[in-house]
Amino acid sequence: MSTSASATGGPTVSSPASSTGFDLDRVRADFPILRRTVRGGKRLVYLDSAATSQKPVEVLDAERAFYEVSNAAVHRGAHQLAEEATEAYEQARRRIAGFVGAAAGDLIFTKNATEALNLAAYSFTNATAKSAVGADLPDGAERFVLKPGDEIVVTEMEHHANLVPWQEVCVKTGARLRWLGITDDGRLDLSRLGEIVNERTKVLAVVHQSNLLGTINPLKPLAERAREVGALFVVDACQSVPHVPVDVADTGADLIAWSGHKMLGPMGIGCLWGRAEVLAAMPPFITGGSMIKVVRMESSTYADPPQRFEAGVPMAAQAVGLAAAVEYLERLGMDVVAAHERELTGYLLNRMRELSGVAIIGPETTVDRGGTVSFVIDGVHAHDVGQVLDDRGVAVRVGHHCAWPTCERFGVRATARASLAVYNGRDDVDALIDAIGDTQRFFGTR
Amino acid sequence: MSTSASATGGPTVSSPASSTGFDLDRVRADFPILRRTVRGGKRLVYLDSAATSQKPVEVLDAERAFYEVSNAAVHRGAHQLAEEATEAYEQARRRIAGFVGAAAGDLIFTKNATEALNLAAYSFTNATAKSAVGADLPDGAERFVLKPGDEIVVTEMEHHANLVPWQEVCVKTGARLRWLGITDDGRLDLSRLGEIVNERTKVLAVVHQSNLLGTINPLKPLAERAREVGALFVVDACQSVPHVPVDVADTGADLIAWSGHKMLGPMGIGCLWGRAEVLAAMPPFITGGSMIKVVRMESSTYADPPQRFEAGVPMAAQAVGLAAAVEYLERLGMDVVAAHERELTGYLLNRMRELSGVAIIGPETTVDRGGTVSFVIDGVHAHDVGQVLDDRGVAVRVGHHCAWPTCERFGVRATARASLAVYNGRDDVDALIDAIGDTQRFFGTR
Amino acid sequence: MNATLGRETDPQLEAMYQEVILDHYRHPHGRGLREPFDTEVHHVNPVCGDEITLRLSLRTADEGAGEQEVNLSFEAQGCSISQAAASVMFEQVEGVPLTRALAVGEQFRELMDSATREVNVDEETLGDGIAFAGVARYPARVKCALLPWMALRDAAARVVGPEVVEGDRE
Amino acid sequence: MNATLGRETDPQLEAMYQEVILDHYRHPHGRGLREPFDTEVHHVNPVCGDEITLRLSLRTADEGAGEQEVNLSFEAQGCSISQAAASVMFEQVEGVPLTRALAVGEQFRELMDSATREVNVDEETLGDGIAFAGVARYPARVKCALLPWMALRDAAARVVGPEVVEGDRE
Ligand SMILES: Cc1ncc(COP(=O)(O)O)c(C=O)c1O
Ligand SMILES: Cc1ncc(COP(=O)(O)O)c(C=O)c1O
Ligand code: FES
Ligand code: FES
Repeated sequence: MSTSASATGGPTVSSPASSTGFDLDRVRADFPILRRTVRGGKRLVYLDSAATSQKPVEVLDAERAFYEVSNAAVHRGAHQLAEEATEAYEQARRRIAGFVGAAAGDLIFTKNATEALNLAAYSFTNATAKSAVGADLPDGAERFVLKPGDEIVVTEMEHHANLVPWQEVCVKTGARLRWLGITDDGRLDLSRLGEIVNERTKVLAVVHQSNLLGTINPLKPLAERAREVGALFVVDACQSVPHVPVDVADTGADLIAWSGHKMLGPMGIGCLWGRAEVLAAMPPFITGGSMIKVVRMESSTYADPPQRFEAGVPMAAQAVGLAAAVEYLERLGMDVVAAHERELTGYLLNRMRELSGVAIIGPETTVDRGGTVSFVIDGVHAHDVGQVLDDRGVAVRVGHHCAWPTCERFGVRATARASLAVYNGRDDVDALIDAIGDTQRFFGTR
Repeated sequence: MSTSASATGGPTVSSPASSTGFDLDRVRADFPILRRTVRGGKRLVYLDSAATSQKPVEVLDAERAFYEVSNAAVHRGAHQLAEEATEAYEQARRRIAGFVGAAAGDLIFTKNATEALNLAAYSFTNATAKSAVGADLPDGAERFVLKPGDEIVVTEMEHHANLVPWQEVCVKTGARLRWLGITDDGRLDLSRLGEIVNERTKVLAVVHQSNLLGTINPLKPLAERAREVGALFVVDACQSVPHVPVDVADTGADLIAWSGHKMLGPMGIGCLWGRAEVLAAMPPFITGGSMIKVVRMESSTYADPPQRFEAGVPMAAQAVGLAAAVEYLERLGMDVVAAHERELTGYLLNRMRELSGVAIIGPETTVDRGGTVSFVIDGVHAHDVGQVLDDRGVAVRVGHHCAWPTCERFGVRATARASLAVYNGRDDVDALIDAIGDTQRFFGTR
Repeated sequence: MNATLGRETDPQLEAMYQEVILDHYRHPHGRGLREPFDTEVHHVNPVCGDEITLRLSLRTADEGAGEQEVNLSFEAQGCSISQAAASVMFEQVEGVPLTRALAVGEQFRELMDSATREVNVDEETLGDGIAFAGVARYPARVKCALLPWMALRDAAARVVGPEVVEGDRE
Repeated sequence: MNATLGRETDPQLEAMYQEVILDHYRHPHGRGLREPFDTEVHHVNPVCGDEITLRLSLRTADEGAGEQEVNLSFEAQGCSISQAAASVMFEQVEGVPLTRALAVGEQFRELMDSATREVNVDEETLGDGIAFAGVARYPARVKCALLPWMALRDAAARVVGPEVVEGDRE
C-alpha cells in the first residue's frame, strides 16, 4: 500500500493543502472512529458514507448531554426536565429546518428516510381507503385520493425506499406505476418527460442524487412538469442534503425526505419536510399518543402537523444529536464541504479512469454528480472486490445498493461503490486505487 | 421539605436498608442525571418513569462505543465495520429477545412501541386492502383480512397507542370496535368477556399494565378467550417489561409491543415480538431497502421476518444501548427489581391513603398493580398540582396520560401521576407526600 | 398564601401564581353561556383535555362610527391559569370594540413568547393581562393562558372573516 | 497468486480464498441445466442479487437397498465463494445417496457457524467442504457459501417432503 498508514491509529498522513481553505486534518480529528485500525493494524479508509456517515464527537457529546441532563419525554410534562427536553427537541427542529431553509413547523421527524417516504406514500393509501368509506379527511386531501387510471411516476434510479412504497400504493389503489429511464451515460432520460408525466400523474417521486450512480438530477424541469399536471412532487434527498447546500424552496418539491445518519447525525432519525398546505392535507400515518386532538372510545381527531405525524415518544436525543451535526456542517460551511467533496470526486474519477479493466457505472465527470462512485472490475465479482479492498483497510459497499433496477439497467448484478464525505482526502482515494490494483493482481486479471 | 436534599447534587440521602438485598445508593450512582438539581438547587425527585426512564451510564457508554468503534450501516456491507456493526446489532437482538424468553428471529425493532402497535394494526389494513384486489399475501394471511361485521376488541384502559390504530383499522375495513370496561376499583371488567370477545372478534388488544391506573391485567383468561374464538391476542407491555419479569410464552400473546426508552434504554427504539407463524403471515408495513427479496420496477417480493419489518437503515446504536439496559437489569435481577418496586409501591400507596383530600385513581393496594399511581387533589387542578410538585423538585406527569377514555371513565379530566422505577426510594416518596401537602397549603385547600 | 412557603418556593413560581391570577381563578367573572350569540366555538387543549365553550356576538355601539363591540359568554373547565385567563379576558374585552379586543389578544400572545425572545408589549393595551407575564417562563402552561384567547380569535374569525382577524395581527 | 501480496494480505483473507476455492471458481464443475429432473428451484441472495437455478432428480441405485441417489444440475451467477461452493457441492453430492448429501449439507451449515460458536464438524463427512472453513470468519460471505446448499435442501424438501429433510437435521 502506498499511503503512510499508521498501525497505531490516527490519520497521520497529511493531505495536500486544499484550495478550499479547509483543514482536513482538523476535521478528521473530530471523528473518533477514524483513529481505529482494521484488519491487522491498517488505517481505516472509510469510503462508505453513502450507506452511513461517521459522527463527529460534537454529535456524540450532544446526545449524551441530553441524556445526562435533560432526559424526559417531550411534549408530555410540566416538570423542569420535560420542559428542557421539549425545548431541546423543538430547538433541534428549528436548527435542522433552518439548515434547509425551512420553517420548523413544516419539518417532521421520522426514524429514517424510509419511514419518511412511506409516510408520503401512505398518505395516498390512507386517503384513498378513507375516502372510499366516506370517512373524515383533512381539507384538501382529495389530491391524495387515487383511483384506477391514476399514475405514479418514479425513475429507474430510485433507491428501493422511493420505489417499493409506491409499488405498494399502486397495488392497493389500482393506480399504475410508470418511470423515467436512464441514459447510457447515467443521466435521467427526460426525453419522454412530457409523455410519462401527464394529466393522470398524481405523484412524481424522484431521487435528488442517485446513491448508485452519483448522478444529480435536475429538479427544476421535473418540478415544473409536476406542477403543470398537478402532481405531487416528492424528492428523496438522502444523498444531497448531507453534501451540498439544499434550500427546500429552491427545489420546487412538495415533500422532501432524508436521513440523519448519512449527514453526520445519529442513527434512528430521519426527516420529512413538506409545504405547509400539503402536510395539512395529509391524513395521519402512524397513530397513537401526542398526535391527537381529542380521543374517545368511539373515534378520535388529529392534531395539526408536525405533531399529527409524530405519534409516540419521539427520538428527542437523536434530534438533539442531528442538530449538533447540522451545526458542525454549518460551522464548516456547506459551500466549503461541497467544494471539498467536488474537488475530491474529480480526483477520484480521474484516477479511476486511468485504470484498465475498471468501468465506472454512472457519469464519468463531476458535472452534476456527487462523490458516490460505482465501479466494476472485469472478471472479479463486486463482493470479491470489496473483500480485498477491506483487507487493505478500504471500506466500500458492494451489491445492488438497494437500487436493484438501476443495476439491471446497466446489466450488472452488483457494483463496488466508493462514496466520499467531508473527512475523506486524496490519501483515501490513493488507497482505494492501490487496493483496486491489488485486487486485480489477487484474482489474476492484471 | 423534609428530605435531606443536597443543593450541590448527588443523592446523599441513604435509604432504609432494603429487605431485597438491593443497594439503592449504588444503583442511583449509575444514573448521571440524578446528580443534577432542579428549580434552584433542589434534588431531582424523578417520579415520571412511566413516561420515560432515566439511563444508566452503561447504556450511554455502549451507544457511544458503537459510534466510536463500529459504526456502519448494518446488513449492508462486507467491510469490517459493517461486519462488526451487524454483529453488534444482531447480538443486541439476541440479548433483548433473551430478556423476554424469545427467539431472536421473532423480535422486530421499531422506533417505539407506537410504531410496533401500528405495525400490528396495519397488518390488518394492508392484508384487507391487498386481499380485496387479489394481490399476493403471505401464507396464512387470511386471519388478517377483515370484513364488515368483524370485530376488534380493546379495553377502556388502553393508551392511545393501542386504541387509535385500531380505530383507524375499523374505519378503513368496516370492522367494529368494541371494548372491555373498567370496574370502579380500577380493574378490567371481565364479567362480559365471553360476550364481547366472540366468534366475530379478530383481534383482542390489551394493555398488560395500565399506564394511568397501574392495574396489571390478567393475561391468562384473555389469552384463553382469544384462542377459543381464534382472535389475534395483542399485548401492550410498555409498562410491564421494564418492571417485572415477562416471558413471552407465558403471556399467551401472539404479538407483544414495548418501548426501549421506558426500560432504561435509549430513545428511538421499540420492540415487537411475535409468534413465528404470526409474523410470517403478516404483510409488510414500512417498505424499502433491506426488507426485500427481489426488486424489479414492476413489482417486488419480501424477505422473511424480522427483516420484512425493518426497512431502511435501522437504529443499530440504539439496539446496542437497549441491550446494555437489558444487561443492567439482568445484573440487578428482574426479580429484585420487581420486589424493590413492589415494596416501594406499597409504601407510596400507604402514605397516600393517609392524606385527606387526595384520591387515588386505580387500585389502592399492591395486588396486581404496578408502581404507577395516579391521584387527584380536591379543589386543585392536576396541572397546578404538577407545578407545585415541580417547584419542590418532584417530577410527576399530569394530564390524561394518553389514556383519555380512562380519565373519562373515572370522571376526571386529568390526574397527577407518580411512577416508580428501580432508582427510586422511600425518600422520593416522602418528598412527593410533602410536596402534596405544600400544594394543598398553596391553594388553600388544607 | 404564598408566604407560607416563601422560603421554599421559587420566585418564578410565585411570579406565575400572582395573587391577581389566583383571585380570578377563585372568583371568575363572566361565567355561564348566554343568548343570543352569533357564533359558538369549542376549544380543547389536547395535552390536558381542558376545554372552553365560547359564544360571541357583535353589537354595533349605539352611537359613534358604528364600531362593533364584543359581547361574550363562556363556560370553561381547566387549571387555575386557564380559568383566570378566561376571567381576565372577559373583563378586558366585554363591551369593547372588536378591533381593540383583538389587539389585546395579540399583545397577550406576544407576552407569552417573552421567555424565548425579545418581545414588544404595550403594557397599556395589555392591562391586567400583564399579570400573566410569569406564565411565559413555564412553556407547558402557555397553552393554558392562551386557551380562551385562541377561542375568542377563532370565534371572531367566524363572525367577521379570517382576513379581518389575521389582518389585525401584523 | 496470494504470494504476490503475502506481505500485506491478512492471513484470514488467504484462509478464505484457498487455492482450492479459487480453482473451483475458475474451473467450475457440473454447470449447465440438464433434463430430466424432478424439481427445479431458483434461489436469490437478496444482498447481492446473485442467483442459482438448481434441478434435482432422485434415482434409485441399481442395486442394494434402493437408496435414492442425487442427480443434480445447475446454473449459477455470483461471487467466487458462491461459485466455488456450487462446484464443490456438485462434486460431493452428485450420485451419492440423498441422506448422505443432506448430511454433508448439514455439516457445511455447521461449519459456517464456526466463527460465533463451538461447532462439531465431522471432517470426513465434509470432505472438500472443509476448504470453506475460512469463509465462516466473514459473516457477510457465509450466505455466499450457503447459497447452493440452501437451494439443494429446498429442492430435496420438495421432492421427498420437508419432514425428511428436517428430520435429517438433528
Ligand atoms: C401503556 C403504554 N402503551 C404505549 C405507549 C407508547 O409508547 P411510545 O410512546 O414509546 O411509543 C406508552 C407510553 O407512552 C404506554 O405507557
Ligand atoms: C437515495 C436514498 N434513498 C433512501 C435511502 C434510505 O435511507 P434510510 O435507510 O436511512 O431510511 C438511502 C440510503 O439508504 C438512499 O441512499
Ligand atoms: S392544564 Fe389544561 S388548560 Fe391548563
Ligand atoms: S456476493 Fe452474491 S453470492 Fe456471494
